[in-house]
Amino acid sequence: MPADDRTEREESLFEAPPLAEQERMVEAILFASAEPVRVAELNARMPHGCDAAEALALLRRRYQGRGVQVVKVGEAWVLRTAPDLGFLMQKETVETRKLSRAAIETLAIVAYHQPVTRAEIEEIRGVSVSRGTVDQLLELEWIRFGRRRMTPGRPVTYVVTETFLDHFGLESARDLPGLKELRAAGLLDSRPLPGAPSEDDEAGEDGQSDMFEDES
Amino acid sequence: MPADDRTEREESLFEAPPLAEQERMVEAILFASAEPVRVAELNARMPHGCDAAEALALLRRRYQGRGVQVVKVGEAWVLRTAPDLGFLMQKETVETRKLSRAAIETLAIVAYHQPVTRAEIEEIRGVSVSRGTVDQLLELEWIRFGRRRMTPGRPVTYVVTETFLDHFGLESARDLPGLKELRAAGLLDSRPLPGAPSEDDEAGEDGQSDMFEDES
Amino acid sequence: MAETEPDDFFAEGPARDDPVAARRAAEALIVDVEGFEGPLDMLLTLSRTQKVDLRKISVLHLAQQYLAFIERATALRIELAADYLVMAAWLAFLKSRLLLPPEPGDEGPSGEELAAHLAFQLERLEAMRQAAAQLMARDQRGRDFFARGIPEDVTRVRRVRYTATLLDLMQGYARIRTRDDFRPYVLDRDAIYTMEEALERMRGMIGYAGDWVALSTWLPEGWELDPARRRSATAAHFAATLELVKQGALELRQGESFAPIQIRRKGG
Repeated sequence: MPADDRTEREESLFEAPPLAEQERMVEAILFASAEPVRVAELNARMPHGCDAAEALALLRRRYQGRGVQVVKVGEAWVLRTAPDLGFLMQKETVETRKLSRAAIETLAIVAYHQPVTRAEIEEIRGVSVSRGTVDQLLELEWIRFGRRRMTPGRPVTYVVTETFLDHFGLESARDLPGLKELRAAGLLDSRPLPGAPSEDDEAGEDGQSDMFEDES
Repeated sequence: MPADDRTEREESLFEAPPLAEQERMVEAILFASAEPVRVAELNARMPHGCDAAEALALLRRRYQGRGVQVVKVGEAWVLRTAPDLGFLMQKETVETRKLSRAAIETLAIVAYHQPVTRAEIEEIRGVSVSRGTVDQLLELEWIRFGRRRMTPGRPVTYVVTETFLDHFGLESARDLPGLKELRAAGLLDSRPLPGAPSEDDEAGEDGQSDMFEDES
Repeated sequence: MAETEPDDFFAEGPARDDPVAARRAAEALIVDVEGFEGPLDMLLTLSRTQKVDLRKISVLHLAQQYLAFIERATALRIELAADYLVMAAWLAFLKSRLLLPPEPGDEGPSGEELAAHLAFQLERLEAMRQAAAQLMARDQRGRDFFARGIPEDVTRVRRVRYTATLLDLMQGYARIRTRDDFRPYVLDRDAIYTMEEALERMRGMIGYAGDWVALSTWLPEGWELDPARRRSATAAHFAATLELVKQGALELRQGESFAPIQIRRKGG
């Protein structure tokens, strides 16, 4: 057997392995990893000539309705247990530190308004954001620094991460619950106080459409 | 959905879930567990009335020939990637590094003066040659041992290899540019030392051809 | 978005325009003031007492409720964070704008515009609360779904490939050759006298060493002056001497440390 494998692998330098075999490979790689793996990395690890995306599509179909599912997180793929079986996993359940109300709201604001500056978060919540709140979210790796806003002072912005998407089982930030409705209702606009000078209005909206639209 | 699950779970207190469902459960538990799981534990974690052993047998069959296998470890069960796919779990990174100055100089001396002893290399470079440098060149298969010199101590000599010629795109070591060309290319200081006879160009080339004769 | 308002903060609210109820509400807020995340949060809570869609809210009434609360707090000498007072000042201004007709030539936004903005802020905050609740209600990793429990490490095999170009090689060689003011190419062997050479030479000369002679006088011609050459020749001849003594062809003596070494032919 091992000899056979070797031959097969050597051959694969010239010809890609059959798709069923590629599917096995994607399966093995995804099983081995607790964290999402990008298609590019799959391709890099599989023999030359493989098409990880195609093999992945097969694998997804195969795992439909199973106890384990192939899940997309951002641009990467990962296996997760089916959420309806969570009750079996008391042993594996990790007690997460309870987030404060401020932290949860700040997280939601970053997710729905990203990229968003601290000033904007404060404006939406109507209170100043404590350093600890932001730090906690950064530490959880649920938010990270985005690009600086091209407005006076060039403030940093915050965006949500792939870890965030992974934690909440989201394929992308566009899949946030109610996002469309919120946007349609104009509730994600940054609307300045009438009469108040605001240069960063334009930039804010630009940044936002950047974030969500270049994907669709 | 969650409501449904609950109903199902409550029902399951009285009636075991269908076997296909039990198989999903075993799959999820084995997947998420940090260590091999015994059948007794599977039964303990699954709803009342389940037959983990039977579900496990189904699962094993399902994973036959897949990229992942259900494997027995002692009395417990675990999911493992198929052994023939182990090569996917390696990530080879090739790092290209410049050869150190000492190695390049040593290599140049071997190339221009072969066959040459270590003592001669040291004499030409004016510093001692570390074992590591020579070993590195030997390992790269750019130099190899030549014939021993017929002088006291019978020191080994070094010559360059085919691999060396390949790497540098040379047909033979004689194609190495001579001192004249080096000088013309501005690589060699053109001012001759007072008293230093310029015939040493000739000598150089002579010496070189001398040295190569015993090879061909 | 706003169909299911969580009413975790406020119980039954008073009807509009009921001053007694307004005061009671203000008192209820005072008990709770620690629990609010700032004035906007408090306004949002107050707005729920109106039991209407946030878009139809009476901002004027809201402002009055808020100002009643501030008044009450001041009367009770409760210390409020500065932003509550800033909000109070702003709402007082808004109230006057809403109640008084605009003065001719008055610049700036109208009371209605300001009120609309406040309503927008409240609606947005409310929407974010809802969104946060929905987010947290999602299946979460480590609670509802799980990652692989025994991840297999990817072993990283790092291979280093060394490269050099022909140019590197030539430059390297040129560097050596131009070092020390261009040392001549030929191997620099002229200051070295080997033991073999010395042995050969001495064998030929042994016959003349019938009596004790200083070794130093045996050095070949041209090797006595230059120190490097003299050192090499001396060493070579001394080693050759030892070899010849071992073979029983020569005798060797030295009067004291560092005295000249003398040799003579052995036997005869």
